[in-house]
Amino acid sequence: MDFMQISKKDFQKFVENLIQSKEEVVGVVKKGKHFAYDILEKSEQLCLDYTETILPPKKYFLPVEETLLKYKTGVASSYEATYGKSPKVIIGIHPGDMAAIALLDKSFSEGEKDSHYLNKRANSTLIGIYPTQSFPHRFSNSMIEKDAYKAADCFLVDLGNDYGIEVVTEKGKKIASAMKAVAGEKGLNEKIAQAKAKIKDEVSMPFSRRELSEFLHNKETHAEWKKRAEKCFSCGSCVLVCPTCYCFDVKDTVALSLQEGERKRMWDGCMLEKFANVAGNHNFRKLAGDRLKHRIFRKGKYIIDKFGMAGCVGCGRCSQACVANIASPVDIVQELKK
Amino acid sequence: MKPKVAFFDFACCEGCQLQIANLEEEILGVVALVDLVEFREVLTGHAPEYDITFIEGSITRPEDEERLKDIRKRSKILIAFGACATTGGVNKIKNLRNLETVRKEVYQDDWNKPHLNTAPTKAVDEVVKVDYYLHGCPINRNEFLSVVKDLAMGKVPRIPDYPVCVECKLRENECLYDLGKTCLGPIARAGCAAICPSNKSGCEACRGTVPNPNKNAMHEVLAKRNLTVEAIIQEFTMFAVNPEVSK
Amino acid sequence: MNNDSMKIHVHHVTRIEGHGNIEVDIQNGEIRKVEWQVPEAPRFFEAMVVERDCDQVAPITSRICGICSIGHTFASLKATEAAMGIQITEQTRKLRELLLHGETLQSHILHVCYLVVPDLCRVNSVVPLAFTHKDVVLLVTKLHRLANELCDVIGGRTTHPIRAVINGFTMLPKPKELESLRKRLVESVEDLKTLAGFVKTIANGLPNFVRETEYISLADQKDYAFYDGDIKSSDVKGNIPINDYRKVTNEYISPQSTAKWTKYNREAYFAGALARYNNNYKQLTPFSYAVGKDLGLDGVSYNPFMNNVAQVVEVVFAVERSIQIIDDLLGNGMKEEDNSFKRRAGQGVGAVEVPRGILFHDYTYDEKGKCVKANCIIPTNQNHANIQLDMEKLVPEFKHEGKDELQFKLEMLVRAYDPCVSCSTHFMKVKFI
Amino acid sequence: MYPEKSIYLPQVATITKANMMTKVDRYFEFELEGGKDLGHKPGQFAEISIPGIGEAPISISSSPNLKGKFEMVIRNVGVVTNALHNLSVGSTVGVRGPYGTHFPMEKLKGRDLVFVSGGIGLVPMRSAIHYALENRKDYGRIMILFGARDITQRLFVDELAAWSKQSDIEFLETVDVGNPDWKGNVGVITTLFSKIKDFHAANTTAFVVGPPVMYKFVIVELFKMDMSKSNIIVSLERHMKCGVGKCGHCQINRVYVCQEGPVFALDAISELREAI
Ligand SMILES: Cc1cc2nc3c(=O)[nH]c(=O)nc-3n(C[C@H](O)[C@H](O)[C@H](O)COP(=O)(O)OP(=O)(O)OC[C@H]3O[C@@H](n4cnc5c(N)ncnc54)[C@H](O)[C@@H]3O)c2cc1C
Ligand code: SF4
Ligand code: SF4
Ligand code: SF4
Repeated sequence: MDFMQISKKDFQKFVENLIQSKEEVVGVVKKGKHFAYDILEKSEQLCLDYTETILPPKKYFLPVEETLLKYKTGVASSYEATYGKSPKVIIGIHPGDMAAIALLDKSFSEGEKDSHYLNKRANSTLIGIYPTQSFPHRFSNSMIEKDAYKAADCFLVDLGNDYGIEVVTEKGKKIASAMKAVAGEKGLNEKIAQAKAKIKDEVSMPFSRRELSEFLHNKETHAEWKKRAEKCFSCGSCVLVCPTCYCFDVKDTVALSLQEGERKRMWDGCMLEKFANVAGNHNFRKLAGDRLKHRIFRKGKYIIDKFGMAGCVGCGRCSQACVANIASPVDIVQELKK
Repeated sequence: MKPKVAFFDFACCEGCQLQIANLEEEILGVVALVDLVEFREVLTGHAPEYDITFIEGSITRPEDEERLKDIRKRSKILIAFGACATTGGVNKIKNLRNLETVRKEVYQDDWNKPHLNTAPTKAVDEVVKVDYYLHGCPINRNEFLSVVKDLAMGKVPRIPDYPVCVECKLRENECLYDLGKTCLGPIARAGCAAICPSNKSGCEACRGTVPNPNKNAMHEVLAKRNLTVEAIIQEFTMFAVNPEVSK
Repeated sequence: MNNDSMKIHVHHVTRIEGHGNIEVDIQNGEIRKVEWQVPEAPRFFEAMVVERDCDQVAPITSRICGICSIGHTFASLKATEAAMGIQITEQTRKLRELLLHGETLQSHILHVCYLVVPDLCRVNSVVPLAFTHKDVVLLVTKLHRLANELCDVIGGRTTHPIRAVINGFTMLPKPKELESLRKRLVESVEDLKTLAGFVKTIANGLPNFVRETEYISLADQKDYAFYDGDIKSSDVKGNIPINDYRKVTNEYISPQSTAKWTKYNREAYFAGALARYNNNYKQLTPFSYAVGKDLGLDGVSYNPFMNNVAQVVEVVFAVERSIQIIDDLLGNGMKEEDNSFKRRAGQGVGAVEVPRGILFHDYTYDEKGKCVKANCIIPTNQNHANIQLDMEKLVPEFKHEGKDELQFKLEMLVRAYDPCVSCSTHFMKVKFI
Repeated sequence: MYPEKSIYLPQVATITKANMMTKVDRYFEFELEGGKDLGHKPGQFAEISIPGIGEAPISISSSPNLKGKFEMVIRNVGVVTNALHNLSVGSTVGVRGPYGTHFPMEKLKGRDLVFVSGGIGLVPMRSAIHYALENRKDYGRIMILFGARDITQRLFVDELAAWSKQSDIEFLETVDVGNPDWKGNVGVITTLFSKIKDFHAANTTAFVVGPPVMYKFVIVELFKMDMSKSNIIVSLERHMKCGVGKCGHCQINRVYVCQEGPVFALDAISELREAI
């Protein structure tokens, strides 16, 4: 990993140039009292000291709704695959979200390769940033280990007037040189390390992820699931905002002419009541408690066991999004520990 | 053969039929798919039988029940169209109060005249069998189009059974609870693209609730926001969706 | 066919909003019965808002009518604000006026083009016109779409606005949205000229029928009144404050029908586009006035069918005014405003001009902001008596044309008023024969 | 690097035969374009789709040895299945797959096999039964237990009749609800087990496929007969969208049914609480 640096002013200039070059550039912008990833129209919009965005950046690789195939109705030979576009550069991804993208990369390339996702991923350069604002629900430090570096092309670290840059990949190198970032002065990597070390989460998972997976073993019958589920709306907010969730539904739509149409996939969520419903109205995960448990096991055990990666990256979005205030993985684990 | 389609209205504001006119050019696509045979608000004409009938409005008088039953007999598929039809809509607010008081308040001395009689408001499925529901006050035009397309293709239309929060999240809205407001999104049926929260206004559940609304949890959440029990009941009964929700 | 004896029974007049029946009975030249009836189910809105928190009152009363939902919302908000002594900002007032013009556009275009033009072309609906007059239909849908989008952008929805609340808006349009609206409104002026040209080719189908009556609308010193103003009657000098609306509406029980009708200085009065035009036409823009003149409306008219032409005039006016308001809003820059307010006890009246005429809401609240009493007087209700009197004059004048033609003219007359029957029936007395 | 061919892109198959087997179940024979083989193994499934309607996972019911075509039986329960029922011979559909795990027929050479299927569970089972019968000498006893709700629900009635007559098959059948025309067993499928004589648990592999409620009871019965978990193979159905381990719908605890299933050895899933 190379270390470079750039003044904040020059970085903004770089962003402005990028926008002017007519490439689609995405960054974090203010949305009311909150934040969201959006296409940048001016470099001033970019907001790098944000708390957390409402939705994670995965929406650019696994869009909320995405056309997979186009066809003429009734004509099976007319299926034709479509691959959407993704932004050229995404700026400002927190390490947790970066680790989540690494997990999605893994899942969509493992076994049958999902080129709809992978094609978009290959097209984008990801510029991460270490957070400077505290977010009361975040616990990334205790979850992600080094996973973020499996997806990031480079990371920015706020050093006051400058950004330190950790250059991770070839793409990262290219974009750093496009920024005219300079090779770090001596001691830059220590400075970066110090700045990173200063970032503390306000909450933390009481386990390492390996320990978490082991801890959850045999917790299926804990009374907590049922108790907590009494407050659950099965509204799906916790999974819809989650950067590591990638469940989807598939639907055929047709034009008003009924002559042509599209097969689309759209985000779905395992917390929704009918998620595991099959014909005959048999529901394999009928109780809210079972769904809540499935979510936490998936985040805290199944994915860790399967990929050796964090199934939850501690971004804290679910805790923020849950109107019932019951979704926080940390709270749940604390409760299970009692 | 194009399916014969009819629209009928009962007690309502006719805002849902208006959404058909609001389809603009697309209405031409619709009339290419179906044969509009009866639609009093936009065309002059009648037919004896229908393949698909849309019923707008709620049922508030005995004679309307008879009219509806007759329409049902002549319809292959009957669709409750809009909140008044699917749940009773705002018209059901009337049921929450004493009917005699209500009648006196509006008609004063004449309240007891026979033709001003009113029965408790009913949703369409409280009178006849309903095949499909197009919820909303008013209905969502895109949902209407997709139901028409589905039926024209012989597909069973799928009406959302998940809460408004889903669509609200997909639109990346700021949650109203994070802005200090309240919202029925967690228990309300989706399909509207979360239009109210997207306009920074709490969902009023005009599409009724999801099949298993967690009403106790909703109560608890609203009470935590310092809403009195009375205010909570008012929230729940704006569209009188499910009077027992407030119990 | 014997023109001396005929029975007309139109069950549920089509292409109007709501249900209305026409009954005519002529025996050997003697007109025994001419009746305009409304069999719509009563809906009890005034009782529904009682006991409700003020926040819920406008969303509920908006559901009185899908076509005038924006107007009902504003009459309701104005009444509530008057009751609680809330002063809205200039920005809110402008946005509301703009949204109200959106509704006028929506409703008038729909009414004239989708519901009346088929009459003039003698077809049963707009659908056949899509084949015979495709260009015109596409033009109309384009204008109608623009009107709807205006309502979407300002109110959050075409019908039953979401953003308009007590003391302001939950959300403001983005400057970009306003700019794009403005651009399209400007472009639509050409379309309006084309449309007016088309209407001119068929306007001779409007019957030549005159009956002078009293014309009642809002009037405002500054402007051709829609959102603000006092009450004006063509029979009275000077304006009447809206708080005195009951003096004007004078609800009474008609002996021949049990509907609650209204009258002021005569047996009946006219509310709606023609009333506004007759009372305020001097405040029109030159272009909107000229469009009316070209279609045969040049100053005060006593032909109720001319209501449709007045609507065309108002479409043009609404487009012009909307452009101006958007310029003002963009020029001043839009600001997020605090729309919180204090609940208090009080009584207040709100009046606005909706497409079909003057509309009044009157509420009383307790100190917690709970509604204890409500009264709404809807334009269509105010017009029923006038429709009845028009019919009584029209039947003898046109009965020689035969049953079919007479029936057609009567239906057309009803449609000319663009009645919004479902609105009016929450306190309509209904008679079944 | 990308796009590689989309994993959601189907091939084209033509319906070459179709007939109703019960009121709700329709038999289909399909041929892929160019007479290709689907290349499946017994127990696998494929995603069948109609453009404009949608896609559904359906088990392949024929043996891999049936060359140039494959068979399915589809129950009309919803949008896609209903549309499939309305297609006529000669129509085309989309096919993706084969997907999923299969019955390990190779590994079971020399063993006794007992096939226990309820209702439409016979459909995936049939491909394994056919395969075993085609390679009859490779296996010991072949026992087929089939239960239907009533006589109108029986599938492949000709084959059932043939099996019942075949001397190298022990065929047992029952219906839950009897009928005067029915001379056979009446009762749930577990009542058939007592009729098996000289059962050698250690040398037998059991296959179980049926409606969700059936598994628990059948497995208890097999345990009573001393069968070990490792010798019981089940095929499970779940809500499934993509068929390729992405969409999450078919997950049973940590397991994706479309990847590690639908065919599982019972011991491999016994710690999965949601499995059965
Ligand atoms: C591995 C596997 C093998 C199968 N083999 C067969 C077979 O051989 N024959 C057969 O008739 N059926 C089989 N099924 C079941 C079949 O896939 C479903 O009945 C079908 O997908 C329903 O689709 P639909 O569009 O007709 O119904 P829908 O209208 O989509 O839905 C009807 C009901 O089925 C549920 N459902 C929707 N999609 C699925 C889905 N993809 N999987 C399961 N349930 C769903 C819905 O929640 C709803 O409750 C199999 C399923 C799996 C997973
Ligand atoms: S489970 Fe919650 S904290 Fe963990 S990654 Fe998902 S949204 Fe973030
Ligand atoms: S845990 Fe919270 S956010 Fe998740 S489904 Fe339940 S109520 Fe909704
Ligand atoms: S605003 Fe309402 S609908 Fe949206 S997420 Fe919050 S509670 Fe759910």
